Amino acid sequence: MSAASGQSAKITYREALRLALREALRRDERVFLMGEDVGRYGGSYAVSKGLLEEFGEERIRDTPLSESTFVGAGIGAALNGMLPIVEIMTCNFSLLALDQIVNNAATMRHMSGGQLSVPIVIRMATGAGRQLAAQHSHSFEGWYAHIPGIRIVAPATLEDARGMLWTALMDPDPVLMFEHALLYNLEGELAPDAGPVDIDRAAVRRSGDDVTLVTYGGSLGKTLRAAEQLGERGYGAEVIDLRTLRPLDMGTVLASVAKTHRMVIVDEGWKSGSLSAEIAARTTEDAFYDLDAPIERVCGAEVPIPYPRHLEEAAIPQVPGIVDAALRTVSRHV
Amino acid sequence: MYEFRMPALGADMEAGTLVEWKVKSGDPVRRGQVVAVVETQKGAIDVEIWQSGVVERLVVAPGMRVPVGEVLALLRTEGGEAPAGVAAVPASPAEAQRAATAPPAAPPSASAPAERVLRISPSARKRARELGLDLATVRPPTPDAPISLADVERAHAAASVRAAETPVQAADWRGQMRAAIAAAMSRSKREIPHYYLATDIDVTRLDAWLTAENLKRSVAERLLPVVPLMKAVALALHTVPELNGVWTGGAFQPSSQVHLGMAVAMRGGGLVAPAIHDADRKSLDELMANLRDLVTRVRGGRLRSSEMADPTVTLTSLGDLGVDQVVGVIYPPQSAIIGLGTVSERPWVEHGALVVRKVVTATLSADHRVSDGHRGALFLTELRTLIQEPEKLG
Amino acid sequence: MITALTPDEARSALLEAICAIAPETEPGSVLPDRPLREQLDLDSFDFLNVIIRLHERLGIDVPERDYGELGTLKSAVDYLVRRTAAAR
Amino acid sequence: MSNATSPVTLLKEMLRVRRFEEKCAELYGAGKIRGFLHLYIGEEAVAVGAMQALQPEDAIIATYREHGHALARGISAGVLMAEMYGKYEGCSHGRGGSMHIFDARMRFYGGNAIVGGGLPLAVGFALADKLTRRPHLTACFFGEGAVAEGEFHESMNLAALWQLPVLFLCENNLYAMGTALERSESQTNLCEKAESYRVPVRAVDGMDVAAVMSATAQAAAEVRGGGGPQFVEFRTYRFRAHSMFDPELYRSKAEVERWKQRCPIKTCTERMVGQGVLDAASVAAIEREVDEEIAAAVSYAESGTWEPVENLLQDVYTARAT
Repeated sequence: MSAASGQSAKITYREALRLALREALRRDERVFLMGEDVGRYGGSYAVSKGLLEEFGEERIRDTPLSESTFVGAGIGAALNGMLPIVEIMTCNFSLLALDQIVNNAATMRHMSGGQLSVPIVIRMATGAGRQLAAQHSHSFEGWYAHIPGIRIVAPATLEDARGMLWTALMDPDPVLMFEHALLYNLEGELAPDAGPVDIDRAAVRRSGDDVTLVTYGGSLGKTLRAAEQLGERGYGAEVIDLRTLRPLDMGTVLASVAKTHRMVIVDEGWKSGSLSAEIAARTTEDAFYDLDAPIERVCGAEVPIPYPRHLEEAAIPQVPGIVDAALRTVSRHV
Repeated sequence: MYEFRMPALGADMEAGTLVEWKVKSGDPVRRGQVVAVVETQKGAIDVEIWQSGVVERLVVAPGMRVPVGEVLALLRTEGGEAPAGVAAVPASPAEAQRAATAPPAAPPSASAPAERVLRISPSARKRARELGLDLATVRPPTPDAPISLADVERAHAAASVRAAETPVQAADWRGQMRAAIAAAMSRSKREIPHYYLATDIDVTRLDAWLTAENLKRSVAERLLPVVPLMKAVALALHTVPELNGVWTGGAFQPSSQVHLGMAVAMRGGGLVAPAIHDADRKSLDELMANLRDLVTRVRGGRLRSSEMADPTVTLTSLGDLGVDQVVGVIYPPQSAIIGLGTVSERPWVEHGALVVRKVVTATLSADHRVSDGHRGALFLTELRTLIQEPEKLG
Repeated sequence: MITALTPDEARSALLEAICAIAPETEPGSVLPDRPLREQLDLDSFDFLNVIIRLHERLGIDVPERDYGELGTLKSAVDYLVRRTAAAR
Repeated sequence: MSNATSPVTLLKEMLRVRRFEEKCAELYGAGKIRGFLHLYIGEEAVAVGAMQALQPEDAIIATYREHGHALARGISAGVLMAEMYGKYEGCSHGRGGSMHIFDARMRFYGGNAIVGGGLPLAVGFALADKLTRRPHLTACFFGEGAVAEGEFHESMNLAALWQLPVLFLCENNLYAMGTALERSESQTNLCEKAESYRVPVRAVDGMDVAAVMSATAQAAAEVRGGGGPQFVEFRTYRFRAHSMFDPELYRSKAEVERWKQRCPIKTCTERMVGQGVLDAASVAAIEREVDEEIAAAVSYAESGTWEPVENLLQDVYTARAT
């Protein structure tokens, strides 16, 4: 990044994350990064490439394949005054650390009557789309969003990839950051002065009057493409990027629904007992009389993600499905 | 010839930069030999070739970034012919599937129960409550569709129009109008003590200004002479408010707004005087557009009764037919009617000399209960003054 | 785009415009030499609407000073033929 | 298969694995195989040698680097290749791909892509056999990286505590993805870890197919004899990167070259040629046979079918008669 030039530069999502890591490591001595292959290997998604050389083994720590322990160790270090960033290779492996996240990180403040803080950030890749089959492709962010005591964020843009980490580290509570694996190659312009961003508010990525499309993370791009196609057919679609999945910024969602009266939720996670179910439920609780059509959900099919490309594509939200769902909400022929 | 292509080294690799060739043109290569180094997001990776042969040509130079599947080099194979190797990324099977499969038929809707519960969207229900609209009167576009917000809005708009537009049967139309005119005029002559004033007004300047103005305009934008006269009448009424308002409950109620009733003859007999609202505040173009719309609809028999309800004063112009002057009968409950005759060239004395001028005769019939002749004369004088400066009527 | 009109074409264009404004008009019964406005009960608005319609259909802009030439059916047809021929 | 497996057969089996995977690497570059592809090249002696000690009734649980084990177990190259493609003719109907090879008839139970995930399963398999008094064992392959997971320790403990017939087969290729053993283990002697749970151990040169076969056979005999679990460590090396998308920043090319000199196929061939068991012509004949088998496997996969999208939701639950 040539900040001196004042020009915005081409950058990938992966590089934006790396900038954020570098900034955090430089700004505060308490920050360190640990996880499987984050050092010598350069990160399984190459996010931390080069950081070992810059910051050394003390602060860029390769761990054994011991998810429960290194996540738990991060929580312990956070309790004891550090600001750890823990990378779990994919959210599928985070299940091995579920006990530490749910039973320790999420509960410490409450169990101690407010005495303790756990200022940890746990980053992990999520999502399907690379034919990695049923043990490497799932989206568990909605699951974690079930848990009180942790904050869940999902950067979907370069600005958020660059800006969410520091804000998350400054949050005294544990923050889980879900990075959709297909976003790492996302490339675009980023202002040289891009910096920390809020992790409280949803963002309206496109405005429209006819239907609200609510999404986040890896589905944002597909949803924006669907909105374009709806625009070509004469329907104004408003696209909301949730950004933070817990706590949900329902104010932004409900304000949009009050305008459009129609809603489609796009989420790669499964429907049953999900984030999309939660958003739909809260909308009917708080904005029932604004709705002019049943809420539609475009979600992962209720199946472990299969390996073949055509089946994987059919198992997760795609642009035509989003367009069709939105058309059902605006059509009077239900 | 065998085409050595940029391999896909990872599921998310889209392109790579060729860093180095480990072979050169003319070199023999073995299957499995590392022939190039490619830089990826994850770093430099040695790339092997899966065909033995002799390098014919290196297609891509080091430093170039090329997408997966692009030819990097050409290889001469021993047998001459390259084996029918696997070369290209297959078309997406999902696409093939999509092409081959028709979109699934919509699931059959549950058989309709004998008595349907009205299906209404929540926002439609809320809006109907706000509007006081009976949802039983709202029809969705198809019988099995639920009632939407748009259906409610549409039903509301239609109901408003129906309320305003009491449909009149064509056969009764003239008879009813005749009866209404008879009743109104009889009442006027019975109840309203009229007084009458008349004056001739030189409109030469107005005529010249209008001609010049219309020359600049296309056909559809031209102004008729009555339009600046309307504006002048509306403005002159500010001077004598007793002429603009309604007699109601035994007293006159002046109106702060000038709703100028325009007497328009129906084709084949009959008369209506619909209002042009706020005539004093409208530009000439707006007045022309309003008037044209009204007249067109009156003469086409498509006027809404609501438009006739609330004039505060009336203007009648019979200039088209060459009459010199018209002395009107006041429309109750108004208190005045202004009449304009034909604009014609007349002998005119000016500064002791006889000249020819374009002249119109303006009359005022007014309610003596509300005003008297002096006030009426003030109005006509103001009207004359205003007409002398047509450019200010804009 | 103005195209030259024959007298028949001019007559039918004019009568079409008049009938649109005054629907009760019987085209066959319009007398060629009697003033149109009297015969057909056209007021100045009707007349203006006829002029506007002719402009829309034929592209002919009749200036105010020529309104007198459209007094009767015959003179109006002559006028339209002349105007469109001139435009050729 | 039995202990009487001839050296020539062992060589051919290793060659099958090697050529199959080389073809996979080529097909991956061409976009025919997608997802992750973890190759076993260099480690063939372990799967091939160990598999000779197992009976058809024994259960096998492996990792995501399991093509060699599947081939050595007897799953046909064509069915395996079809699975690599994601075709319906694959052993898992294409649903699993490279990392999830399952063939219940062969008692081959994956194909587990979570490191350490297979070890508790193996304990359960053995428990079931013990409870039903079946004389079988369960062979569990895993890499040395899994030793860092809690599952390793918990499984080792439980299998020993309950004296279950598990054959723990640790493929120590020195790198857990990109992390060297000494960078992830305080105690790099893996046998000592197993011994601490009172599981008998053996450490073997994993580049020598005959040694692998012999050590595994001895350990298997102990298990079958009712002596509880056994742990065998095979010291081996993968010649290729962890997966296709790995620039190998964590190890030197010289180190890789040193290990390549110990290529199990190369040393096995040289030994047999030296002993006069094989000559150049017979080696070429084996190569030809293997090449033909692999070519046929590719044709089989190429001509396979894509499962219709309408089937997407199948095999999530047991199909029920309607």
